[in-house]
Amino acid sequence: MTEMVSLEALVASIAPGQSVAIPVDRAGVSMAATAAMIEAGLTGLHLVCVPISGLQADLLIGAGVAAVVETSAVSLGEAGGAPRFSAAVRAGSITLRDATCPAIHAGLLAGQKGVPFMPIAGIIGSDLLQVRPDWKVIDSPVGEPGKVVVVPAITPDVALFHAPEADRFGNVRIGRYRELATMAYAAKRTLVTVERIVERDLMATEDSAAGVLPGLYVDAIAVAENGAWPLPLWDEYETDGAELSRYAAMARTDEGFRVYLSTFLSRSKQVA
Amino acid sequence: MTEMVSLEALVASIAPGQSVAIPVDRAGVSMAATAAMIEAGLTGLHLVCVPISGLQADLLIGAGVAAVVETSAVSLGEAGGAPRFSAAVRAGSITLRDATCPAIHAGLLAGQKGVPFMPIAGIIGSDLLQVRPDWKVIDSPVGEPGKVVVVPAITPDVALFHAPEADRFGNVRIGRYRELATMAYAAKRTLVTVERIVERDLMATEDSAAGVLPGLYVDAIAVAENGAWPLPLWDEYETDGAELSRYAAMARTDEGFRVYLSTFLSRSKQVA
Amino acid sequence: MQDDRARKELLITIIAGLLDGIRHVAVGASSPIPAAGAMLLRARNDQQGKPPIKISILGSSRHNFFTNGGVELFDCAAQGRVDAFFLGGGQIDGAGNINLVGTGDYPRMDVRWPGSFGSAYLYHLIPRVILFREEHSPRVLVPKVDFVSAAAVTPEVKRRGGPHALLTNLALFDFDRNSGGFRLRSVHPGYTAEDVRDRTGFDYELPQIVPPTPAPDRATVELIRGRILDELAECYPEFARSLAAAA
Amino acid sequence: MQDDRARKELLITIIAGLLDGIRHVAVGASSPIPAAGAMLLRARNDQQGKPPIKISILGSSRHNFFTNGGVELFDCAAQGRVDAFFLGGGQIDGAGNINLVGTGDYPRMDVRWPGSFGSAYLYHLIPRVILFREEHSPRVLVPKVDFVSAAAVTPEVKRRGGPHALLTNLALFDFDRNSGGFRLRSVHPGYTAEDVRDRTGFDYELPQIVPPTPAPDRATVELIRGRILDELAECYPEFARSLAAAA
Repeated sequence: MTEMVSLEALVASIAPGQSVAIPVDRAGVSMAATAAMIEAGLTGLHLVCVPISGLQADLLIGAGVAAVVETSAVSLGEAGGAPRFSAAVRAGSITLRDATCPAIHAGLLAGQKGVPFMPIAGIIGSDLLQVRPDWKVIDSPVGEPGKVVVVPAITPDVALFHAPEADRFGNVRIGRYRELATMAYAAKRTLVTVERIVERDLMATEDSAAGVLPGLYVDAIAVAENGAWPLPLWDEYETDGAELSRYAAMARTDEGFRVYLSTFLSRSKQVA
Repeated sequence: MTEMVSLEALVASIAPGQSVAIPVDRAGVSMAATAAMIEAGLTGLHLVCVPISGLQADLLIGAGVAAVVETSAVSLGEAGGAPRFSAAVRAGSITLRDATCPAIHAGLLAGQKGVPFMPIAGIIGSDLLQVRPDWKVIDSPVGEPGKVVVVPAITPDVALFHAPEADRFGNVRIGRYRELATMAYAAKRTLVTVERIVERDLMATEDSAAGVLPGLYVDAIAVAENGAWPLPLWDEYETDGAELSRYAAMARTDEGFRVYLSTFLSRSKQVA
Repeated sequence: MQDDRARKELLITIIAGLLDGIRHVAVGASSPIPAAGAMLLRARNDQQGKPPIKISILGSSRHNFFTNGGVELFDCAAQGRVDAFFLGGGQIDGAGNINLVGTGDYPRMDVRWPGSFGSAYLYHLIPRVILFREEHSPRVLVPKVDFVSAAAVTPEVKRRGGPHALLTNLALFDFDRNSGGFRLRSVHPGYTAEDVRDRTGFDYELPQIVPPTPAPDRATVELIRGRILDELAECYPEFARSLAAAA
Repeated sequence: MQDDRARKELLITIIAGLLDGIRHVAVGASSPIPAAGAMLLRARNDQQGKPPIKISILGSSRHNFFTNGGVELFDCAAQGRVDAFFLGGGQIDGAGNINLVGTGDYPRMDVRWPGSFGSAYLYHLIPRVILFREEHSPRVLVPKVDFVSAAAVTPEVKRRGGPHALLTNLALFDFDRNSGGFRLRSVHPGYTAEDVRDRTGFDYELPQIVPPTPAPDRATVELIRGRILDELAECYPEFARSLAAAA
């Protein structure tokens, strides 16, 4: 059963050291929960970026919340590279699990299917196979002889994202962003922030149900208006490009990052 | 690019001996195309039932269109067993590829992902492994040691189904019946019959797009009103239970089946 | 002998008991008695303030918590999100194996049934699989099935799922995964342990005293004839009518 | 030296030529020049009555033919439904390998870039991958990449995908999958073959005569400044403004 909770309670249910799956910038990033996690002083998190991340990962790395980062990239997109990520890599202060986008999707799919691994096309020849000893190259057990890469299942402790709306039954509108469903299927627990709770049943018709993650997979929901800001939320608001550029500039130094963070946290508090 | 064609042209593009993926009764069965395939005198088809079938497979078997049947079950549901299927099994006139529902989904998923095989939970201990030598039991290459079943990719020549509507761009509304998308992803060609063509763009909004199979995967569409009859079509019409019972009774004998078939084909012609 | 309504109400009541403690049960679109049992448990939990249970009725649009197509039940079971399920079988043997394929030699069998459906998979993954087959006869309950659609016990592989109980018109058996066999728990009113022995083709463990299956109490009967009948009418109108008409 | 608009229009024109014959091309959300090249080919095909081409702009809701989440591009490529794609690289080596991870020793690299994205996968699966990197310098075009994000040639495994050409601000190279290396096809106006040699860190095959890259003809320029600019404005407003402003 889905619980309706406060943002603080939502975040308080994440324990230090847990693995947390987070979506790509345009697919509904819970920046509200990101601020709350930093406020709560969480540490040691293992981020699973599905399949890449930007501001969210960079903030969590810079604030010392993330200890392990499993990702296909961390980038601020048009605002440039991710400064705290790059700095942490150089400093060796995070453990890297470099990946390639479809391998993260494949690992989550294995989690969704309850199988230990998933085969995946391509990848052979990439140095990712050197730095990811948990990925194996096997001889295909069926069909024409040939090498195939297999990646282990990813079963995050928590899937965390932001969506436009949920209903009272815990059903969450995800539209075409089906990776959010994959994250939830694979994760042990799913935490969602939303712009609003609606009174109608999102599963009521075949058409509205098609873009819904059923409440069956959703453990807790907190309302957080503008909760993806400064990242975008489909059908709701665009990226705040000026804010992202401000971040990109300030986060070049650790000091600048601290100043940005303090403003970001106090602004998040005012909104919440 | 999706072509808009007549029902006859749609069916004429299926060649004898091809493999054709068809959905479960409630998920949009093209009975209109089934009648047209029988009329056209197609033979030697390899049916891939996703993951089971009923009236459609029984008709295609009885009419000599299907030579190979890959399925987890053939049943008329509340109307009872599938008489032509059972008779063909006893007579040895079809080649059986018995399966279990999630293995057919897994095989199609491998097709969707372009990998030669897909691991799947369970199955071990089942005699299906004896009768499906193409399914293998392997030692998991990752994680804890353990046996895992792997099934080969299914890449049908054709995916064939019926849906409520399509737009002029070839986008087809499939609602929550996402197995229809999986079939189309895995198949080389996808043929769809619909109740109607709509003027609006089904991909226009995030919400309407969520329940849509993009035209990118759809090769040809034919309009066939009431095209799933006597099977149901979601949001459109229910099963014609009386017709199914009539079929179940008549198809007990080959002679009764012939009489039913002749009525069914002439009725289908009138509708089309 | 009991009348048909009493028989159905008894089976519904037993199923509610077998499901006690679960959070999510899936039932087939043509399984009204299992669905009614699940609805009875849900109604009881409501009355007693216990945690609610989810009932997924496969193939129903209204009682469908799924949005990812036909594969979602299977994925959901693999994720450990389905606690109970029902399987039948043209044959069920003493080791708990079930056969949904047919009798005789494969592939040109003497009698061919529809096929294995999802059994080969779900039997491994759902902790509480209830074998439910109304007919209790030696042709159904056989020493060894002709075709193993789904195996009950497979020591060669880790699994969380398997048979929990076997329920027929005559009796209720528990399944012991360690011994790999059934043990008679109770015999339904109107039958004796000897009836069960005579009509069961496989060996099973027999307690010294075989109790009768308790009949539903007055409150349960009222719940079935009230709320449950209303709920059933939505999904299983034919069955609801037959149950009401039997009165 | 050419002005910036001429440079962009040249690159757009070359890309349209490299894409000729494809049915479906995918471009990144922050790749306006590749997108413009694809749009130019689409416009030309329209004018000449040739088959239409589909352009998927990743991350755009409007120019998105997908409905199955972020994985669909990758699945679609595996199905052989994506004919062309663009990859860049902090480093590109003479064997066509690309590095999107960083320089120095992994993991604590001297310079860390975002990461490999989907390159390790897509390079194997998309027949016509165009390596597009505007900067043409020895630090980008290296003898051997420090980290192979994606390998160009892997004889140990069957693949349909790989590099087709390398396009920079200076020149256009073809990639030969048999020899596993680049061959200089043409040098852009304003540069010489010697400029290319000086600024390329890897060896490549050199034809006896190196032709200049043909500048876009009048009709092409008009198409870019008209229809293509309008189409770009929808998805890449910043880039469209910069291209228009350059006039």
